[in-house]
Amino acid sequence: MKKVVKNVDEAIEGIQSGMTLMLGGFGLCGIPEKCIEAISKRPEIKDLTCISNNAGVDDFGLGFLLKNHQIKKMISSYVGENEEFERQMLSGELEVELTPQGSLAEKCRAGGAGIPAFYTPAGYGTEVAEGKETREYNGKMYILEESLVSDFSIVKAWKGDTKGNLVFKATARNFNPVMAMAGKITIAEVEYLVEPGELDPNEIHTPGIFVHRIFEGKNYEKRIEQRTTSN
Amino acid sequence: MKKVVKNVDEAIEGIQSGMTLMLGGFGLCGIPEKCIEAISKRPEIKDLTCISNNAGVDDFGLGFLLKNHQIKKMISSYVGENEEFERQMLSGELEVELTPQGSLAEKCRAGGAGIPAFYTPAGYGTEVAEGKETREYNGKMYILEESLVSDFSIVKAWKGDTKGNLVFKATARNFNPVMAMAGKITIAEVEYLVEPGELDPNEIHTPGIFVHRIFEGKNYEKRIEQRTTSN
Amino acid sequence: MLKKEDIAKRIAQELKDGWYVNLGIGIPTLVANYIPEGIDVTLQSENGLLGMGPFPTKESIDADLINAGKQTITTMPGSVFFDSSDSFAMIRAGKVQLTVLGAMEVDQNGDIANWKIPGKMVKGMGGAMDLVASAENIIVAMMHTNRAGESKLLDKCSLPLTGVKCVTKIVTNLAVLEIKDGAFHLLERAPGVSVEEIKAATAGKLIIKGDIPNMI
Amino acid sequence: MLKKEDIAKRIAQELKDGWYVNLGIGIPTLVANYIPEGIDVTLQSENGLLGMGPFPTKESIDADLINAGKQTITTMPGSVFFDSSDSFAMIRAGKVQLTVLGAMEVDQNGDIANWKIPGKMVKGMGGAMDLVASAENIIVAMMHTNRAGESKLLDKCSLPLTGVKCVTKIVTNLAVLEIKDGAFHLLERAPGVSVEEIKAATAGKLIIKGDIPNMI
Repeated sequence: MKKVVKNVDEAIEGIQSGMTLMLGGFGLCGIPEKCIEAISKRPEIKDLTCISNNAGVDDFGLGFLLKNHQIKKMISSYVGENEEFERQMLSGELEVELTPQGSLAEKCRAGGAGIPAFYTPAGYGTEVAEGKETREYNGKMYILEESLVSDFSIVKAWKGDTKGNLVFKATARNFNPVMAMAGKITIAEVEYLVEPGELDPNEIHTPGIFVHRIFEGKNYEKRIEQRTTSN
Repeated sequence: MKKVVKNVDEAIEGIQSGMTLMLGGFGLCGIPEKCIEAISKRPEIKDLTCISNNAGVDDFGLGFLLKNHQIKKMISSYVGENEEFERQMLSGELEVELTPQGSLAEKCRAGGAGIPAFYTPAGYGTEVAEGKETREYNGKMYILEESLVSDFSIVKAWKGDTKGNLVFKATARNFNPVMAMAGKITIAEVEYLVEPGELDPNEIHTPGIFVHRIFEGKNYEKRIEQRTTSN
Repeated sequence: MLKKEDIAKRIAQELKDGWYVNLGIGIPTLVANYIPEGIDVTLQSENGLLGMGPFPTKESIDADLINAGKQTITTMPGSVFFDSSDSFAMIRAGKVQLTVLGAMEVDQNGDIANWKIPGKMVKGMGGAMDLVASAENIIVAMMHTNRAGESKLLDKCSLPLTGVKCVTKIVTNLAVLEIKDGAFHLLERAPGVSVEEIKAATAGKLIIKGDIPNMI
Repeated sequence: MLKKEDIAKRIAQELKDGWYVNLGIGIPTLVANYIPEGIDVTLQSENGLLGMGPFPTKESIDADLINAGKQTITTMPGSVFFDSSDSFAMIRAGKVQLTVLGAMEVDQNGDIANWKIPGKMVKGMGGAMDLVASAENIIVAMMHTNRAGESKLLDKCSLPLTGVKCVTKIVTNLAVLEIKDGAFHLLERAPGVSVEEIKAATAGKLIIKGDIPNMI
């Protein structure tokens, strides 16, 4: 059973219009830039529901798919860096389901952990709680959130081995591990693809059981949104 | 704010009769043997509720506390290696709440993640589901399980730093990370205590925010239950 | 009639390339010894390991490296350790394609009992309740009858249940059976065992269609 | 009247040794620059870092190392990275002792609004809803009035809420106030600001007891 695919096009095979995708990353940090670019070159893939904490910027990341009108609906926690996004949202072209960041992460993890629903305090008393069950535990109010799964989860890791085990770097980890768990099919693009045994089994973040396809991407751009320095 | 305590006695300070303890480990693998031994030398601490996957063996681990009649109630998934345990349970001296292993792990994790309850399929249609709410999601039945927290969680790690960050070794990890999360006070005993910066921030299993006290234990016995070899 | 090793060997024939498999304590553990050539299977041990290897040599034994049966073991290249919540996350999410476990009783609806005999024995369910509630594909490996000679394949389990409507296949010392539509369907006979013997040893509803071949 | 830096400086006085603290975007971020001597505080960034350090030098910038405001940053010794679910696990479990964040409106019941202006602006709540629903101790850092000169301290928030009954303290350019028992309690005045000015700028119920000291 080979998980290694030879390139990004083979990796995204089977992604079709109308599907639900999860895409790792926080801002532009740790996004699967190779797969996103490849999907943007397949404009016939449309009406996607994309679950991603953010929606990229106008000319990078999910911004590519927005510009092509490939996305029907976004499930995100923060979408404030993208003019085209705002235009599509306010005009009604794009459906947006805003979800508290912690709930979004937990909904993905739950989906990947066989837990269909859980109680969380986030959003109690707000619009987010509308239509959801609420319950009191130990004097505090909680809302019932249902889990999320995807047809394809697409994640970006630092290192991976041919069995699909993944290691992430620094804060590029973010949503990638929980989304990797929640994919019916999970695609991992990595900076370094190594042989089994080269990663220390104590130091793997995502066990290979969650990963179905893996490939090494070349020349990562890793665009920076806020280049803040001390000098 | 110093988390490092000078010895095991300082580490277990404040543990009192009637409290709920979580104790990491699977079988005898990865148990906090130093803290358990120290509690067993304080027989005035009684009526404990101990949350631990197993209950030790007759002459090691939680078996020490059972022999001393310090435990009122065990919450475990498997208790089959301890005659004194079986005697106390069948005679009614010891209260036992058996919980599916995955539910037990998830109940601890949920307690340490601010999630008061979640749905799981484990135990549906069995004694475990008695008195619990059930619900169908996508054609499958689930039961609602509530989370667990402890007055003290006691865990054993391989390496730890003075900020409380922990790294576990091999399958000695097991319940330790989730129990560390769920303690009002969490005590970590480690084989190697190092300075901040000596552990790679990408490779830490339990962030120090969950750990309140830490010390280096000496001369770990690490008893083996089933010494199986190929030669 | 099959020995324990033969039951394990027969179950190993069910494995498919690329599968992740959880093997319970007892006969199921033996399945690992008979994985067919060319089939790449990764063993999951629910205490926190994917990629379980064989027993260690005396010299390389490590108290921190055990399986769910508390036996000292080794790892294969590409193995990974994780905590108990992550372990059951992958189990509940259906990422483990096959679970093999023992049972005290199985019934014709696929219910299974293997953790408690009221008033007599209560070792606990361990991870079995999570496993049977989650896996798509659950094979029970056991003797067809108990020590008293009574059938363990019943119309309804009498002992406290581990899970409901979950067992898909049973391999015993006498036969291979599939459970569907509220009955045991006889698929194969153990060498030298007659259909009559299997009938006699099966208390639940048994469907026998056509010639029943010898075990493959 | 305080500048943004002064608001941050005042909030820094609230920090206690050993605390884990989450600082929101804007004025809250500046608090990190004024942590008092001898106070050891660990900064949590909800995108997955405990132990956030200052901005990097141009030479050491790393695209894989950012804070929740998407700014490039560094780490302190003893820092740790984790995924988004673990990050909000520690937040919801109350392990972060203090959250400082900005707001568009706060009301006398401790409700806060900071993520949406219907029909005009919807950037999203990010992690704010999780943070305010979880932390015991929530300080809002903001201007006392908006650009139109209207009070941001109301009897009832008019914008969509981020959280209810959660804000415990507010530090503005004019004053330090505590929220309890359904009212704003004036604790301190900014240098050169009179109680009358604060009264005029506060739309919600304001309690003034005795002499109000200058900000510490």
